[in-house]
Amino acid sequence: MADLTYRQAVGRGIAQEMARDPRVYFIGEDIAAAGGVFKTTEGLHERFGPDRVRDTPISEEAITGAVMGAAMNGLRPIAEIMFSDFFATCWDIVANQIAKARYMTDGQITLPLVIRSANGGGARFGAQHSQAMENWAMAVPGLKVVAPSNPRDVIGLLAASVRADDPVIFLEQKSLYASKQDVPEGEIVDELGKATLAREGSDVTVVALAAMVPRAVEAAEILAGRGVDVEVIDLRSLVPLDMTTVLRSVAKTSRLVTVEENPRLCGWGAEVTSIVTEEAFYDLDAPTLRITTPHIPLPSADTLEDLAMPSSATIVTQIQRVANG
Amino acid sequence: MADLTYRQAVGRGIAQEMARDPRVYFIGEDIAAAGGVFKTTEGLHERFGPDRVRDTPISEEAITGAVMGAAMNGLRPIAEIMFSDFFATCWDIVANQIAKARYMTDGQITLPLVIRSANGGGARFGAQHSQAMENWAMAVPGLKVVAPSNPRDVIGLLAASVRADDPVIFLEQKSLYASKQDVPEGEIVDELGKATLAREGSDVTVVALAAMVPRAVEAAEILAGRGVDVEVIDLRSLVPLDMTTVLRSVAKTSRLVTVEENPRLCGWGAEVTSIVTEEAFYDLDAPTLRITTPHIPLPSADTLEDLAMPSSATIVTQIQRVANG
Amino acid sequence: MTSATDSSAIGLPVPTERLLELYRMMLDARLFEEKAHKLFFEGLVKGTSHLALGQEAVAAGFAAAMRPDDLTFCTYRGHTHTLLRGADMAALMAELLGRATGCCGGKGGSMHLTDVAVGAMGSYAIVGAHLPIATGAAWAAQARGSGQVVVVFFGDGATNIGAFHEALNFAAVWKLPVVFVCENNLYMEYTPIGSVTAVPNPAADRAATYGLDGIIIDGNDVEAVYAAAVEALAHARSGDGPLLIEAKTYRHGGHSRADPGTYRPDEEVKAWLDRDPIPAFRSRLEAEGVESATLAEIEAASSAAVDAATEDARNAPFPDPATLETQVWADGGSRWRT
Amino acid sequence: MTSATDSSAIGLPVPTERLLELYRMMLDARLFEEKAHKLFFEGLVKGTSHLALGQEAVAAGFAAAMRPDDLTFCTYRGHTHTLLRGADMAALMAELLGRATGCCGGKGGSMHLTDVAVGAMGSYAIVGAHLPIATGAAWAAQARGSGQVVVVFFGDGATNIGAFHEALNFAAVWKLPVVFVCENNLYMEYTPIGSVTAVPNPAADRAATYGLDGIIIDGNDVEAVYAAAVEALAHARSGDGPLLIEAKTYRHGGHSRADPGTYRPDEEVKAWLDRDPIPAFRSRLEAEGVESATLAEIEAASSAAVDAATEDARNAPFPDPATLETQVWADGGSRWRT
Ligand SMILES: Cc1ncc(C[n+]2csc(CCOP(=O)(O)OP(=O)(O)O)c2C)c(N)n1
Ligand SMILES: Cc1ncc(C[n+]2csc(CCOP(=O)(O)OP(=O)(O)O)c2C)c(N)n1
Ligand SMILES: [Mg+2]
Ligand SMILES: [Mg+2]
Repeated sequence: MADLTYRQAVGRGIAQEMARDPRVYFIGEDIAAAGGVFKTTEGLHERFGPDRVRDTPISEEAITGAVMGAAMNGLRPIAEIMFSDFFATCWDIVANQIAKARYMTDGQITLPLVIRSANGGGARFGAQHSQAMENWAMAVPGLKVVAPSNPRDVIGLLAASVRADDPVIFLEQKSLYASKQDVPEGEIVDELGKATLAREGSDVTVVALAAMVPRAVEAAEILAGRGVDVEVIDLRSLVPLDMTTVLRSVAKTSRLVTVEENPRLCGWGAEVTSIVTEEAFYDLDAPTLRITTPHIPLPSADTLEDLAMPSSATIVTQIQRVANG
Repeated sequence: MADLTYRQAVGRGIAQEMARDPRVYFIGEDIAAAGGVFKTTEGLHERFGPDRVRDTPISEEAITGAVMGAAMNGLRPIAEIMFSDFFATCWDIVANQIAKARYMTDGQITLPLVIRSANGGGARFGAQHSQAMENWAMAVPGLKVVAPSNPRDVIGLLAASVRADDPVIFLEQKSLYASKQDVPEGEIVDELGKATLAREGSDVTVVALAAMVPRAVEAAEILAGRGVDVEVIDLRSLVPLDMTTVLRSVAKTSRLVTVEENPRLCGWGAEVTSIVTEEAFYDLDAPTLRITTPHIPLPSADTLEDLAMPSSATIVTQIQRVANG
Repeated sequence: MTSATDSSAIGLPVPTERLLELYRMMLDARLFEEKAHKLFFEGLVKGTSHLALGQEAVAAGFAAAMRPDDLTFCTYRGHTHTLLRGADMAALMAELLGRATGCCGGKGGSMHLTDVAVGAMGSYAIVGAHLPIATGAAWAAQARGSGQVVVVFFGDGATNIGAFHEALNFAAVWKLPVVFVCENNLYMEYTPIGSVTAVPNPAADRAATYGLDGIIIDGNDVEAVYAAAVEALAHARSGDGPLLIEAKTYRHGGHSRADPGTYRPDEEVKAWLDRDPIPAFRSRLEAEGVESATLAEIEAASSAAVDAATEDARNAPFPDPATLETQVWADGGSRWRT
Repeated sequence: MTSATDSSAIGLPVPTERLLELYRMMLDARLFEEKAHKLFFEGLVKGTSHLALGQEAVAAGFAAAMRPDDLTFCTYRGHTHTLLRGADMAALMAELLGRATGCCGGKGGSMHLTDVAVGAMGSYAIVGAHLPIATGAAWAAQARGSGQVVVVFFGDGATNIGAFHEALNFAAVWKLPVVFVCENNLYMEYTPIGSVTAVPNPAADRAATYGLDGIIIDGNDVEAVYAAAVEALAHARSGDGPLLIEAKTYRHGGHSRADPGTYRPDEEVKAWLDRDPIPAFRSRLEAEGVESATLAEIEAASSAAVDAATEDARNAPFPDPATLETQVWADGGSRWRT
């Protein structure tokens, strides 16, 4: 076991896969010589050489186009989009090309590629470097969407993403980069579409993702002291979406709360909630509840940004409404 | 009154606003001399001259950037993005710049602009020219999203959009362009955020948008013959979202069905459903139901495309499940 | 501006056999698309179709010069490019008609013809988007040392979109084996390219921005195209990096579907129809001594092939409804939940 | 390559008063940013900040040449550009500190300084995105006949993104009154621009692609910048269309935050520090006979202004939590439902 940061786990995950499979290449802005602006990819350039780990121009369409074309022609590439906000600059390649190529060609084209990106708020970077856009990706048929909440899962899910034969949008939550965990040595490989129980409980089901998982767990611990036993589900991937785990939990608790970092409208929380109210309506004993960032761009000032994103304190307050409902 | 197609209504709506306000300019690809690839804008170039109605290069970032910058400097411009799929090529300008400018500057920048586009399927154009992307726009804080279902509303809502001081994504449903309606002469101006009852009913609330409205009404007529009295709500705009009308209807019917053209995950139907199950849980007597296109890119073949999109027949079958539930 | 046509470099004169092959290719493309046009008006080709009638020499010249493992990327105006790489004609026709036997099972349609088995890596319907993708395929060729060259075709209008710029710079900096071929047919949909472009030659005049030579060729002269293609492929294959070629050509008809193309001046249309690449090349072949009977044989064969493909497609079944939800994912299905 | 500096055209020699103004502007910018840097390490400037230390001559030269109603668009590295258009220093400093009195009420932060009242139309943090937007503002100026010119600043790295290409072509074709100013400081974040760009001068070598002249200026010589700016503004204002200017310069520090910039060769850093635009210009002013006392007075005033602004900002309140949900819409609120 070694104490590993989420940031370091990214580098270890990429290295694990590059060492295993010579078809894995990695490109992006400042990811090679400089080791990445979040220092996630330090040492990869030295270890795997300048051909397999390569800096690009500031050309997000060229970067995402490059991994798409390369995946069509024998590589299993990884690209970094530095901040997930920049997906907007290459959304055509991601949403119209990568996501649709297999279907449009009836399976002739297979795209084993991963696009990693630093997602979400909390760093006081303002509205153009902070948004959580997991719901953008989830809304596009043909993309798998992964968002780990801890260092171990970064490695396991990154490995699963690289090994998947489908395009994966892999979102690393910025606010988690400094978080630490004891992670076993050796290869770690997970499966996509398997949620985990971050905390078992019997009174309320709380479904969370990425940075919202530790906050939900913290809230659950507080609520435990107040007699509310919360089950926290870490979704880990949005596509595939592990509804089996969610529905099983709701059958037990009869109460559903989702905690999303993304802005209010059309988030994954709405999707999960709607599936539950369609398929498990009679299991529910109280109104469903979605906790999200308000439907606003994120502000830069620290005091405002902290107010915007769901905190463990707001999660506690909100859950109490449902638990007593 | 005159019989007007949805297609013609677009041109009439633009003309109404351009004649009224000299600050209204209109740009896009092939919209001027050629009158638009869907023939929606015929005659505007002749009537308002080459300065106010102008063809652009194939440069969607330049087009959307142009209307943003122009709106910052005294115009009230309209841009056409020929097919809504192409929003992906300028999503950064739309979602990161236009949507966020006012908030980031704390109100210093006002963007009275409209971006119109032909949205949705049914024309056998395949996955890159057919998607319904209203949920993409709805998910981005700072964008208003309008999608009329009939010629009269095209004019009224377009006028409201042009007169709004906020950026509006105005989606014209491709499959409705040929539809006709008797429309009164003279100025028509509506308000954004006002849903209408396309059909009154007491047994089930069906919420629909754009091309799904006539299909839902057709389904309702069939169901009326089977003893199910369906209320059909035409949302007309997703932002602002008229939840007052929806909640009032659900209070009456106790049953909620949404009919969306967009693919399954994270659509507006999930949003509306989640709001209802949070705020009107105890009004509901049956599971909620979302009818959508499956979570797939749209196929080109006519037989497959027809199967993919919600038809009045599938709406009938699905609603019956809830009505009897 | 330099010319890519250096006859000595490619061992000109081109052998007669190859010339006849070029003739056959152009004819196949021409007759295939004329038939597609007819079927569109019969209501059998649904949605839309963008014909390259008049532009066949570009597709033929390049396809003839390519190695079987080289890769082609083209646009919605891609029937010809896909066909001439060797895709099965009946499968293409069936795709236009939305049939189960279509090359994409009916899911792609006219704008998305693809046949990966012959290196036709797809027809892309968002202007310019395939340039970065083709660049990526060339990167993989370089990385794997496969010796493949990627050829990507696009229109004049595509030169004003951002993806063009990003792809060209990227390919140039990484010295990737990709040949960018702009088919300048003077129009975007209905708007003349000259009215919205800052330079007269939308591709060639921009080559210097990427440290490349601006190459202009006569896109209606199939021999010139072939010669340029041979040279460009050799250049790219040898590791000398990308090339940007602007082929001047013209589409005989409108942009798509039922567009009659009336926005174009009559004299312009006439002048270009007079330069139709097929009769011009036919005359040249005759002048060079090819027997009329040989040509007539090719013509008959092309015509018969198109008829057979059409018959096949007309009789093909519609897609099994179950296929609606297949092939979103590599496991063949479309399930997004577990 | 032509030079924009034609001294006769702008009535050189520049009057001393204007020269002193340029000196003051550069000093204000320098001292403001040095203070911001200090406050970042004190933990008072949150998140990030991108300093233009060393690049002040570009911002000063242009700002001094602009008309009050002209419009500036800049990047996340935009403190200096915004300040020198006349934004209130205390409001900028407060914005960096996330305070209620910030120019954007704390919502923008370092990367989004904006003061519309003085024509500072925003700092944009997505590379290249503001080029099309600035182009649009120039379109409105043309349409309204306002006589305004738009000046848009961007880095060398921005020349490889699609938006650059689209904006330049669009502005050129419509002959819009916009001056594109590339501040080539040799680096993107940590990667040298030369390693990812197909031409040596990333902006100037691309001008021909838009039918423009490639103009290179010494971005560390404030007089040269000012002269080029006067000429460029006159050109654009007279309806002759856009210009693309590449100013060669260098950032003294790292890219952002705590980056020490160690990826840069020592000799390179040293050579450019020796060419610091401020002491160089000070010496020139002294050589031209400006009294030391006059300069010292300016220096003291700048320093006092920065101190006062800092004090102000430090003491300013944090934003009212209620403002979190204001100003999404023109009605001042953020309600998305009715
Ligand atoms: C990004 C984008 N914008 C607009 C369109 C609509 N469109 C399809 S073809 C076309 C014209 C393209 O012209 P050109 O590149 O010259 O190719 P050609 O059709 O002449 O072969 C346009 C505007 C599109 N498909 N993609
Ligand atoms: C589209 C996009 N890609 C990447 C980034 C991250 N990024 C911010 S600044 C920067 C370097 C920009 O370099 P340059 O244009 O030379 O400007 P400079 O920072 O040197 O002033 C990068 C890559 C971004 N903000 N936007
Ligand atoms: Mg063309
Ligand atoms: Mg730079």
